[in-house]
Amino acid sequence: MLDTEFFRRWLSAAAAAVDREADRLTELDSAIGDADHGTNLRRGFAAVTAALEAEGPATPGAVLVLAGGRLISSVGGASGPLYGTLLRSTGKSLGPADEVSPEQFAGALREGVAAVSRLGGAVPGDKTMLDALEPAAAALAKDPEGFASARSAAADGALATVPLRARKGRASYLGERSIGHQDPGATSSALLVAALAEAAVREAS
Amino acid sequence: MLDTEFFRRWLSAAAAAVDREADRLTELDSAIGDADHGTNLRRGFAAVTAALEAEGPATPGAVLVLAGGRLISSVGGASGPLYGTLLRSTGKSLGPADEVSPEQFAGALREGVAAVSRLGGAVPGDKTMLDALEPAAAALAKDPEGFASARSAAADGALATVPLRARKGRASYLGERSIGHQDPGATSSALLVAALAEAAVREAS
Amino acid sequence: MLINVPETVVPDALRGMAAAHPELAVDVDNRVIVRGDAPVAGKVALVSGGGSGHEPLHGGFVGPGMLDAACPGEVFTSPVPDQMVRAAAAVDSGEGVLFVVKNYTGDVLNFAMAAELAEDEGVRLATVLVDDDVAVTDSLYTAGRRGTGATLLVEKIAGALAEEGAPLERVEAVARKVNSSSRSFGVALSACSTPAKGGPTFDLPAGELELGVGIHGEPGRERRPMMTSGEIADFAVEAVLDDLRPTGPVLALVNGMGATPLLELYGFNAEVQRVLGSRGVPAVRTLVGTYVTSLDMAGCSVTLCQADEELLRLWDAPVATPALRWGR
Amino acid sequence: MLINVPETVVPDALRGMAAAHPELAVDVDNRVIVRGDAPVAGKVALVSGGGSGHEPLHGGFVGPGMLDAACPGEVFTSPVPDQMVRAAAAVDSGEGVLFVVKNYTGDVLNFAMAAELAEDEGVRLATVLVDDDVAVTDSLYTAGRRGTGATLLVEKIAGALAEEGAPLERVEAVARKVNSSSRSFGVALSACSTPAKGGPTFDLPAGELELGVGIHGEPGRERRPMMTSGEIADFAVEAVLDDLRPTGPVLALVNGMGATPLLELYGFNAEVQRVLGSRGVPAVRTLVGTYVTSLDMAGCSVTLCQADEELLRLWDAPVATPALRWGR
Ligand SMILES: Nc1ncnc2c1ncn2[C@@H]1O[C@H](COP(=O)(O)OP(=O)(O)O)[C@@H](O)[C@H]1O
Ligand SMILES: Nc1ncnc2c1ncn2[C@@H]1O[C@H](COP(=O)(O)OP(=O)(O)O)[C@@H](O)[C@H]1O
Ligand SMILES: [Mg+2]
Ligand SMILES: [Mg+2]
Ligand SMILES: [Mg+2]
Ligand SMILES: [Mg+2]
Repeated sequence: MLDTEFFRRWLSAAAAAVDREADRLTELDSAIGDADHGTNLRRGFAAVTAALEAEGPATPGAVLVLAGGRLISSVGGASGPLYGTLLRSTGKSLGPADEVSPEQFAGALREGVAAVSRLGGAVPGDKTMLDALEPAAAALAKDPEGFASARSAAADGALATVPLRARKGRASYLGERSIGHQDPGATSSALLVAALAEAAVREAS
Repeated sequence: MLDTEFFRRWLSAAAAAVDREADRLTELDSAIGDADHGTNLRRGFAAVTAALEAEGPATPGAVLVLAGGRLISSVGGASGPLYGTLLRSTGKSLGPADEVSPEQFAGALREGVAAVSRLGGAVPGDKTMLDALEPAAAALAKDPEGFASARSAAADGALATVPLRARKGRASYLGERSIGHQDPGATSSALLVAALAEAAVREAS
Repeated sequence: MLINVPETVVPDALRGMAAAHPELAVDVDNRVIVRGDAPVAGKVALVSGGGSGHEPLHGGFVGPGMLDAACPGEVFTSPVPDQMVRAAAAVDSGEGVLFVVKNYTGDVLNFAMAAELAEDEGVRLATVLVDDDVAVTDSLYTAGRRGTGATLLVEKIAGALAEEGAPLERVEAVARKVNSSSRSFGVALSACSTPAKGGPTFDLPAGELELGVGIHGEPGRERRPMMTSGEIADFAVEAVLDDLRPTGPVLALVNGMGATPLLELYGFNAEVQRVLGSRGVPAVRTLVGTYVTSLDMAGCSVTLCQADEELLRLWDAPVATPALRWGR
Repeated sequence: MLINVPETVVPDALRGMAAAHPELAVDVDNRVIVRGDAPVAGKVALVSGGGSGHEPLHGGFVGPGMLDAACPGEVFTSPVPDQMVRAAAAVDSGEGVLFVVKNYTGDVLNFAMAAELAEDEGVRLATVLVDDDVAVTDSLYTAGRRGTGATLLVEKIAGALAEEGAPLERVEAVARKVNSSSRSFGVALSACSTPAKGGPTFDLPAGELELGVGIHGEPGRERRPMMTSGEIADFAVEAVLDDLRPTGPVLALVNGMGATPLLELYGFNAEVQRVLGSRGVPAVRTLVGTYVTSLDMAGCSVTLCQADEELLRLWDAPVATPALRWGR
């Protein structure tokens, strides 16, 4: 079972990863966007960390709903509402339970990813965060405890955005010139999924 | 004797020299000024050339007065009024004669240089055009037909501005930092005096 | 860069704006700039916002005859919903609020969330999207046209109608009309530097330019060897006219991207007017200046709006904001 | 650069200005920008001018309440006497003309020649020199202090008094008073590029700045490693205050050099106000913007003017020019 602590660990690992990789994310965003993705997420996850400290939400769902809300209130840009919705929607699907099974989480994450797709109107292949989130959610749907393979799926998905032409977000303005660059949002999504795997490993040990 | 043709030759050699060296003058002015001296003089001497063509002044004095007036009306900046005054004042001193002796010219040039000093309030050593004009005028005063030694005196004078600290014009704002650069106006003055020597050589031949 | 640390650029600017403009109410902590006399009884309120770095847009357009409030996000990052919810609450007189939103995924999403929340709190809300940038061509395969220079026209003209006391539906309608009558095209002669990145957002060698840029320091659609002012005007004006196909006179905004000297911008305007003249499209009003910017980017954009009597009357109506001020 | 060829930059800009400002009479060939309704009967006329590249100064300040005419020279080159003679003739109503001249050798000499010629033609003439730049320290060994930001204040305030119908002597006197009550200090974060040179006028590595620059792209008195906005404000405001030693409140101009984004400039203003506060010198009026520029130079300047009731009343008086507009 995955408890509240697991989700806190996830988000704290995510915050650390985003902080560590912020410059790289911004660099990627400067090639095909507006050079703020790293700064955006660093600010957002710092707010999440602070809120989790301050409010101490008691259930997995509450942790994710709180985190999503903080992202919405502190990030801005495209990624704020999208990542905010991802976490809020996933959290809402988890309901009020104190612990959730990996199967429940895999289902909830699918809901969350679907909500991102609905909100932003993007589908896999559009060169967005969905190109990392979708394969990760699909991997967990197949093997709910396979966090490591979810991580590889997300990482592969992020890498696979390189040859794509962007159809959503700022990068789409570049047309053909968006080809050959890795999408910053897919890259940060891969970090979030890797953080999940990290939280799972630490739990196992 | 120096006839009208001599003075036209002088100014046309000066115009050619300024045009050829404009970029260098601007470069010098960009080190300790505002990067326009070459452009200023090129514009001015082009106007002088056009006016001399169009109006065909008949005496040495008229040639210089017309040229000085055109410089005033077309150059602007510090160098426009100063060079304009140099030529106008020299020309006025020459009076209405059809030809002038080298002695008369040497005396008139001294007047012209003095007028520049009065107008701009600068004296030799201030790191201005006077550092080339003064020695040239002094050389001619000593040997009215010594155009070649006037040329060397002006060139030496221009070179000797390098270690000076500017006390007049824009370069003075730099204080100590004006040291180590050759004054653009002294450099263009050396070109004008060289053009005089050129005109004299061509006359002799 | 003339900053302290990248993290405080926006609140620092808001403090400085508050000091310079006692006629505005600047809430630094919550990042909302409000007309000092808001809410204005009987008046529909206009709220806009977007990432910072486009100044004077939007904060410089807050005041009588234009915006009631502006919500600045981080640099090039759309504001968060909380800001717009707070702004709407501060300016709503009961006549409703119009959100003027530039068409970027981030702005659209954040304003949409804010609209939902504000409506929940009982505010009558309408939203108009500005999407005037013709450089974005195939809207099926993109996030759609970007909102750029036309934003100023929408805010000025809808703001004037609101100031006259028109109801929300009419203010919304005129805003939509201005947007659908306007097109823009932008050119970058240099990249810009964001505080967070600390250097240029992309690499543009001297002697080259980017055609079809937006206002977020992103590269354009095409890089070319440097063109003259006249060639750029030909390209930009024709790109706009070919899409707008105006049937009458236009209102022109000749806009600097940030670092282009006014001297150059006026010279560029001469070329823009030449091209308009040669295409038989007179500019009955022309505004030249640095209004919708991309930090310290060198470059320019041209916005043309097909004008009619109503739009011209509202354009000419008094406005009193930090950056746009005339009449009265 | 957004230009055609360096040789036509100034006339190109004048054509573009004429197109954008039908309320002005722009003589492109003779390079004179005149208020459309000049000469104004019974009013002393103000004429200024200087090298181009400082826009909106001076042409953008022509209009009711400020200048009657401006004479733009080539880039960074003072205008020629013919321009000022023509301008004086165009604006003189018989009440006389005040020349507002920034203290540079070229401007001083050319305006002096023009004054002589205009007086010969029967114009009553007075000249006020603006020399507010405290970065130029030892006036015995220099051309004297440069005219920078205070020029805007002199033109605005003396222009307002002229608009009220005051005689030449009083207009001249208030102009002198503004100048003697004002000091400025400028900082460059980058060099600027002139069209003629086609590149930066000096070499300023990223990460360094020049303290005490003028507005002609010349280097300053001292190069230092980059400072924060707050540190620059400390340095600049203190340099000004230590020289001005005001005994009461001041009017502040926080000016961008050309390429500094308004976002940064407002942030800098917050720091300027902090320093003023800590020195017990309140700024009763603050103008923030890009007004007295050096082409595309990044940087800023601070001008402080010791204010009294008369100056504040005239500062607040209506002005209607392309770049400065309020009241009425
Ligand atoms: N419509 C969308 N659906 C899903 N993800 C999107 C969409 N638009 C943008 N993104 C993601 O957001 C990322 C950019 O985030 P960020 O840089 O923070 O916001 P912004 O683009 O507003 O500056 C992109 O790399 C992309 O992965
Ligand atoms: N007061 C002065 N007396 C004599 N020469 C001067 C004076 N001031 C400046 N100059 C000369 O003028 C030159 C600069 O000319 P120019 O660049 O054309 O004008 P500006 O300095 O107005 O840009 C200087 O190099 C100097 O030789
Ligand atoms: Mg981004
Ligand atoms: Mg010069
Ligand atoms: Mg962004
Ligand atoms: Mg000059």
